[in-house]
Amino acid sequence: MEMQFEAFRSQLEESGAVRERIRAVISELDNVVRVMQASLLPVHHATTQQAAKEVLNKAKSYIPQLQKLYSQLAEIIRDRPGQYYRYHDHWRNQTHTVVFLLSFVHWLDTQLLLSHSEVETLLGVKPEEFSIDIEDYLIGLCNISSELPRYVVNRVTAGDYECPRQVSAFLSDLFSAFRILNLRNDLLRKRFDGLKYDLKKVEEVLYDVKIRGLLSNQAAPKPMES
Amino acid sequence: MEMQFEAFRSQLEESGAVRERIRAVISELDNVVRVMQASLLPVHHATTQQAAKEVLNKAKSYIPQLQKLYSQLAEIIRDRPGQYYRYHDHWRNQTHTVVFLLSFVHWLDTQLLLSHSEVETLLGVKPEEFSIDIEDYLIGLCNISSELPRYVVNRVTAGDYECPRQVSAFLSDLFSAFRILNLRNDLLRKRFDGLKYDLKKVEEVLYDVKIRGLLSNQAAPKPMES
Amino acid sequence: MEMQFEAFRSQLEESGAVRERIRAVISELDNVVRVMQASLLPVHHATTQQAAKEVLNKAKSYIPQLQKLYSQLAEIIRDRPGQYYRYHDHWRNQTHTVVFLLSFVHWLDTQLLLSHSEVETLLGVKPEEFSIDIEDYLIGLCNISSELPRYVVNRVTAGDYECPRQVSAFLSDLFSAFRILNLRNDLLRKRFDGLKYDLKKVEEVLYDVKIRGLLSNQAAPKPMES
Amino acid sequence: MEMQFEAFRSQLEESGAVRERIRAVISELDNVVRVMQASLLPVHHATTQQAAKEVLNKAKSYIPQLQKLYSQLAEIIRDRPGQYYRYHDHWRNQTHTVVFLLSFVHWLDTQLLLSHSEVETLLGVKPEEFSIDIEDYLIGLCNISSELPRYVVNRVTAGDYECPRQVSAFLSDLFSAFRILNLRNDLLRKRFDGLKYDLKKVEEVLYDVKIRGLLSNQAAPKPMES
Amino acid sequence: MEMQFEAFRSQLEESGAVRERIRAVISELDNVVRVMQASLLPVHHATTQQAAKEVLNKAKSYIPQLQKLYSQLAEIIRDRPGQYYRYHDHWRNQTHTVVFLLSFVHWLDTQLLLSHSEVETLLGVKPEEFSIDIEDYLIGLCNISSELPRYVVNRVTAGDYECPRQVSAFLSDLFSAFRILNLRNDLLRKRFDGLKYDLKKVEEVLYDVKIRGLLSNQAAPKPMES
Amino acid sequence: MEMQFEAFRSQLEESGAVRERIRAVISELDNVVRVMQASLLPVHHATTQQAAKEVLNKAKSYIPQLQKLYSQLAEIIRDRPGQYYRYHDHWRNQTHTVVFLLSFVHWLDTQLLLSHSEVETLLGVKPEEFSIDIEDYLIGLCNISSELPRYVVNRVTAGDYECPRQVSAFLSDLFSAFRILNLRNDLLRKRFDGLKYDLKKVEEVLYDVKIRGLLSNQAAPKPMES
Amino acid sequence: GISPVQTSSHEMSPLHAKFQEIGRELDVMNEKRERLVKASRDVTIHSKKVIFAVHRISALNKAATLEQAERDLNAVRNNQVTRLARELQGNDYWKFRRAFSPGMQEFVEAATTVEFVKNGRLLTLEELNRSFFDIKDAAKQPFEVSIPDYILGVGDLTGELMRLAVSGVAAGQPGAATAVCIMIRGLYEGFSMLPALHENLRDWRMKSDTMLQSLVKVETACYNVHVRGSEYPPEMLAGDFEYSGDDQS
Amino acid sequence: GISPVQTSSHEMSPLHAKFQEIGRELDVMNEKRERLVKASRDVTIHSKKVIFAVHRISALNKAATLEQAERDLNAVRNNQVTRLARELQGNDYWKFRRAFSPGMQEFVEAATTVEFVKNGRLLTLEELNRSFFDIKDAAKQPFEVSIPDYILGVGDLTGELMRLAVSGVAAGQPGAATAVCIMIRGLYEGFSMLPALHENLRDWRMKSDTMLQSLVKVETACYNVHVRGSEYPPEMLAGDFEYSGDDQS
Ligand SMILES: [Mn+2]
Ligand SMILES: [Mn+2]
Repeated sequence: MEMQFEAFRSQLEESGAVRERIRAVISELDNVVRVMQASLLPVHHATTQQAAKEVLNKAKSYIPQLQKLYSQLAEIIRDRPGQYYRYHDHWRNQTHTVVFLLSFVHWLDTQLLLSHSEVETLLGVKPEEFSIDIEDYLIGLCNISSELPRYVVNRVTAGDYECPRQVSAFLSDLFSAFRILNLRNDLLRKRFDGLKYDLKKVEEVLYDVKIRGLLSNQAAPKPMES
Repeated sequence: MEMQFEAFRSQLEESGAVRERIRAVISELDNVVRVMQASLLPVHHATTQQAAKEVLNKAKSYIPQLQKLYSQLAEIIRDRPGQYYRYHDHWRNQTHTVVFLLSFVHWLDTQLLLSHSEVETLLGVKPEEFSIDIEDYLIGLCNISSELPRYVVNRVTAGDYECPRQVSAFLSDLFSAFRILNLRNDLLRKRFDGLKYDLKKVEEVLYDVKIRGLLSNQAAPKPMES
Repeated sequence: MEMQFEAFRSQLEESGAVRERIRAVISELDNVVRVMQASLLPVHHATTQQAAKEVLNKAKSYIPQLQKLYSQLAEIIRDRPGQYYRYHDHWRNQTHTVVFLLSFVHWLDTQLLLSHSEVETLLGVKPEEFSIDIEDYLIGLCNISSELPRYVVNRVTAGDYECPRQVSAFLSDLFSAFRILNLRNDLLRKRFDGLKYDLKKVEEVLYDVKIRGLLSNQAAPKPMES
Repeated sequence: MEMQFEAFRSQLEESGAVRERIRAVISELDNVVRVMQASLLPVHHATTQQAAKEVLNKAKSYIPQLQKLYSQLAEIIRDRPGQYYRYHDHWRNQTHTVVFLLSFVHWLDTQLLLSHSEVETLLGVKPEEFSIDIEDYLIGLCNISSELPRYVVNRVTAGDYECPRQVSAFLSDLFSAFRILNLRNDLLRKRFDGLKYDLKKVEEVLYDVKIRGLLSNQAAPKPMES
Repeated sequence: MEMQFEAFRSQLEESGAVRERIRAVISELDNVVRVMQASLLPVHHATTQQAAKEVLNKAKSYIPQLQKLYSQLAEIIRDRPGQYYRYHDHWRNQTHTVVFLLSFVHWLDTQLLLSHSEVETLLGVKPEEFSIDIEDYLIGLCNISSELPRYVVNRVTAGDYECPRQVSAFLSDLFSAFRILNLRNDLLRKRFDGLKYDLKKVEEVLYDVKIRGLLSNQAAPKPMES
Repeated sequence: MEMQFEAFRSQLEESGAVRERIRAVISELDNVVRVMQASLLPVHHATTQQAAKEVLNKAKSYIPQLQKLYSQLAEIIRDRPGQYYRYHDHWRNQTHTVVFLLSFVHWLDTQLLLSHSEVETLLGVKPEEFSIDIEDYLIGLCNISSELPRYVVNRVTAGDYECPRQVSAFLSDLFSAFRILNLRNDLLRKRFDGLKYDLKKVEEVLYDVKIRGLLSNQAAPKPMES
Repeated sequence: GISPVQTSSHEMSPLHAKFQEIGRELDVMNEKRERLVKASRDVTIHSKKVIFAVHRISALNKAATLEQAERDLNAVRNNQVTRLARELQGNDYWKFRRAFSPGMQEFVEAATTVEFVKNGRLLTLEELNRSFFDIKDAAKQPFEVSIPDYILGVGDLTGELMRLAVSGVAAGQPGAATAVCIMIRGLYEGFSMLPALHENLRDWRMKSDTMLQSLVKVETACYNVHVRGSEYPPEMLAGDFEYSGDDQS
Repeated sequence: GISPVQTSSHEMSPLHAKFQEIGRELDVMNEKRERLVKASRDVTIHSKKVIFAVHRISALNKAATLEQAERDLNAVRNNQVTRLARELQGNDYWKFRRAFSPGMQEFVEAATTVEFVKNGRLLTLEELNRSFFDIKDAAKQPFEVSIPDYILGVGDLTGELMRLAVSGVAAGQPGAATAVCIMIRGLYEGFSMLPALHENLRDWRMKSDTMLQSLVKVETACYNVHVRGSEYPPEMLAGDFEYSGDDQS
């Protein structure tokens, strides 16, 4: 009995040590994510395209740090094939925010959705080694959705009346795309249910702008920096 | 965007289908475990060794069904290397009870602890394909511990005064063995805390028997069927 | 005693099997409902009556599938007279959405409320066999109410200034009808409380339109496709 | 053994007596805080600057009572150097509200944030004797944030269309300032999460006022009594 | 505002760092305590005085490690006068077990209660720097009480019929001593309520031994190793 | 409206003050009860009738203090006719222990049950002014029951072999008296369930004593001091 | 009922005689409690119906509906509340309060709702208790609603007021919200002054929170009406367009 | 009752007419639910009294007490249960089950307790339902106890059995525990075979746990009797000493 438990002890301690290492990485990741998010906040009140661009550049400057930390996670997992999901809970929450930040920045830049593989590329992880779980990616997208109503409200307050049309089109597309998925009754589904309210809110802003004749007639939405 | 989500849909549906298949297996496993457990209950009041043996044989007769169901689980996971822990939650609870049943039966037969690898052998799973998680194995052992006080009480009532000595020795060993482990603050630790009370309870029965001079002086515990 | 428990076991397992069969139907129903709802979404942004009609037709094309699934539910219950409410919880949520979809489509077509018996007719269920619970029907109606403000906002954005008057008349009528009911402090009352806010929102849109002189003077509301 | 326990008894009774004295102070503090808070409520619907001023003056008239009670707390702790945090839990909740009240009143007066040391000055406590814990101060600030959306809504209803701009600027600054902090996963972090929603709500009011052309063009926010 | 929050940040980070350092010490302390407790377990089944002595010596051999860790805690607190109770929660639980282990070992050695100041001496902490909170000491004593019934039962089973008398006298004294204290309605009181049941259990064992004439007539209890 | 709330405030504050006064009395009562209970403890180990008598006298010497405190409670309630049960929760627990102490002392003196009205007489309360709630009285009696097994065990250990017969007769009578009552599923029923176990324990001791021929043949139980 | 059975054939011991008596006392008490629970449930049901009837009021049926509501309230008073009161005397009121308090709270809610809709004011506890003039308890003493029950009932009143305000605005009576807003504000400010209700601590906290939520909802409704109305100066609205138009009848 | 009031002076719209009808339907339903809750509470109270009477049984009054208990049970059947049954028909049984299930469970507990004390066996569901022979529901169909209610009632029975065993042992009838022990074991082993009750998942889990606890308590009582009795060979006990002595009457 003792010998067997001796073996268990070393195995449990090994997995305890892995958790400890992951926790250390996540704690640093938490810091970077926090600071990156703080750096992106002023985009809500940027009054000129120049100012907005600077905010975006500042936010993007943290990407190398994210890459470094994700490569550390990947390295920890690399030696334990098949245990990605054993430790997955440790980095889930942070990954949601990372996906949110990267794809929000990307959307502000290009009005386009950052794809799953682009996220992995940006983070410098190789899918065969350490992939970003699809549900984490999708939850990250829901986070953009919940940021956009506030963004639209602030943009219109600042006098940018075209913004609601662009955002409404984007969210409407995203919403239809999500509708394709057959979601389980879990966190992702709950977050997706929120998406509907975000879209509704944005449509109301578009309505406010339209009914007051503030909307120009040019139909084609254009990216901000064009 | 649509193409990407089309791909997500098929991936989510695939993993949904995996869950559905696992759930079906688990639902059957649940039935087998329940009936097997019910079949083992009369061991508490079997009055003759013959009767006890029959109860054990009845319980053992369910093992092939367990094997079949675990091999189905193994098969589902085999095609998805590295995803054992993604779906682990689905079979955790049942596995605790399965480990309990197998090792309780084994202990009743031999007064010996069923080892982790023996559990895997009995269930017909190959560790490289579908291993039994060590913590699940350990929780299963805690379940024996919580069954033993009741067993000892009933055996003594039936006039078997040697039983408390055997059980006390076994539990005491098991308790010391667990003490070696550095347990996290989780379910296993909580279950282990119960072990101490079980041991105490069994020691009290041993005490009751000893103080009343009911205990023979031969120190060596012998398996029930000897 | 054992015989009795054996009998209970087989009866409870039978009722477990019934649940399993219902769950399978509901899982399919869930899919149909999801796809039907997705197909109806574009009605918010349909720019021509033709387009709207096509959307409605697409949505209606799922009704036969609903009928098939409800007839499966009815068949399961038919063999268990009086046990409708034993299993009711399984189809409650989906039925709310089904009632919502059917009556929203109906309203878009005719500007009229789909009655309880019309719902049953559309689903092809015979009330004496498998009726739609009256509270489920009412909750389904509240769901239309919560969809209409968004619809009105989008229609006005798209330039349809008559829509608010029609919707306001409809919701106002529905609201005063609901006021006839003595509701308990339950889900339905909570949903009914929401109806007030929906009506208020629609009236605000109507006001916006009126005050800007966008409303034609023809008082009679007309169905969309008239 | 007895002598030792005799000593313990007197120590435990001493600390029990300290708790009793603190509790008596806190019970009085509770009353003052409650009445002060109630006296400040009418600021939400004061129709004239004069009325608002009177409300503020009424609220400020309780400050001497606060000073008296805090000086009693300080006195109790003064004789027990190093035991501030032993009894800290007793006055935590009340201090949150006190900080809220003082800084809300200050903001209404000056549109400026009451600093940590100003709180201590207002309460008449000397930091080296009895300081206000920083986290308590910060939680108090979060309480202002949750009061402001209601305030803005009421001010706009009363026709004050400049208020949302001032409040939005203030909250936005406060939000960015909080973002600098690395908060633990505790009460303060939870309260801070609420701040975001308050800011969003205020921005929506600002938007409502802006889009309807109710906002004057003069950008500089001015304190209420100017 | 920013400057103030910059200051807060550094203060919060400093206190966060302190917590991190304490946590690291506690994690090691946890290990030592666990191993020390495991080493003491065999005292329940030691059959000779020699064996018991060896167990005690083994247990005592961990004391230097405890000293080292407590001196680390003391050092962390030394630079922050007055903040002992701010971080007290971090080491409370471990200290309860440490007090239990030290005083149980001491009682086994001498049948005497280890006093509060002896605990501090054994741990090498200076009361003016880092004292052991009295309530923590008392909770540790309650832990001995809850270990003693099991000890007595096992000793009697092993044929030591004098033990119950000694333990009963000790617990009875301890119980009366606790009765002197005026306990608040908290953890300590709850633990003390358990003491009564422990005493009762021990008295029952004494009764069992007495009524069966197993108790010698020599009244004076003697320490184990005499 | 304001006037009414002002009136409520003063009335509620008045009732808060009543609670404060009651709490102060109860806090003193708690002390007396604690000390009285401590003074009664040695009865378990009193070796001579003289010693036991002294213990009882010591315990009884606290009765005047109880009277004083209950008369204070009565006085507080006297001015609030009909509001006994508004404040009842404050003295419930203490009253249970008081009833226990008084009736245990009485039983030790006379081997008789102290009646409900005798409790009231001893406490000097007039039922029409301040009666002891009947359920509180009954719970107090259950408390004696749970003390008696310990008492019997200790008495027999001390060589008093008549005690079990007396206690068994008393408890048996009490038990059959309680069986007359129709109890709700509440605290009292739970306590009554415990009474059975106490009686069982006492009967076991009686059996132990009988079987060893330790019991004299004189059947009539006699009070201790006879 | 089932009478207690003796446990032995002996003549009854004094202890048993005493417990027989106690047993009868407990039985009487529990039966009383049960009757109070039932009476309270009845009060609740009928009071709720009155509240719903008030929600059905429109400009056209107001007088008739209110009259009917008052008749219905009177019926509750004369039947269920009177039945309840007759169970109580002396210490019973507070002893059994938990059994009948829910019903009394609901009655307070109903009575104050009717009064607000009728006269736009808060029915005071004193007035309410005056309306119980004819109701006596078992000792022929006047039966009264306690302050905690009144306060908790009034706490629920704010929820009903909020509903009235929202449906008023929805039905095109923007003024409805203003009156309710002033009332709820007054109630909330009154509540804020009160110390916590010891008798119902949990309810108290919950209701204080709900009250603030209701107030914020009504204030938001007022805000919406105001902001919407501010967009164009009132003179623009005069003439051919009238807010709260007639196109919904 | 309070009749719904129309909201406008117009002739009633078809929508309103339909909702009037729905409103009546909901009112009827809620009133029925309320009557069922009350009937269920009455069944509970009277069943509890029967259980308590059984606990008062002694050797001397056994026959009389059991007869009385059966009469009382019959009275519950003929009055409260019959009243309850008359409210139900068709889908109602499962629709309103939550309203009356507590009472039926308590009745099962009482009936099975009486049967065990009388005949030492488990009253089966079939027998129980046969005893409802005269009770018909509103559609003149036989009224029956459902399997879940029976099972949950029997779950509570184990608690009462445990009490009987412990007081039996306490009153010097060590055999009592053995009979109860065998019974509870049978029940527990029977329960172990059953799948979880979907209708009452939480109750089911709680009752399974309580059952095991009761079983362990009774087994421990048997163990104590046995260990105590084993200390001396039975021949030593014969003659002048008789366990379960007579000194407690
Ligand atoms: Mn209400
Ligand atoms: Mn029961």
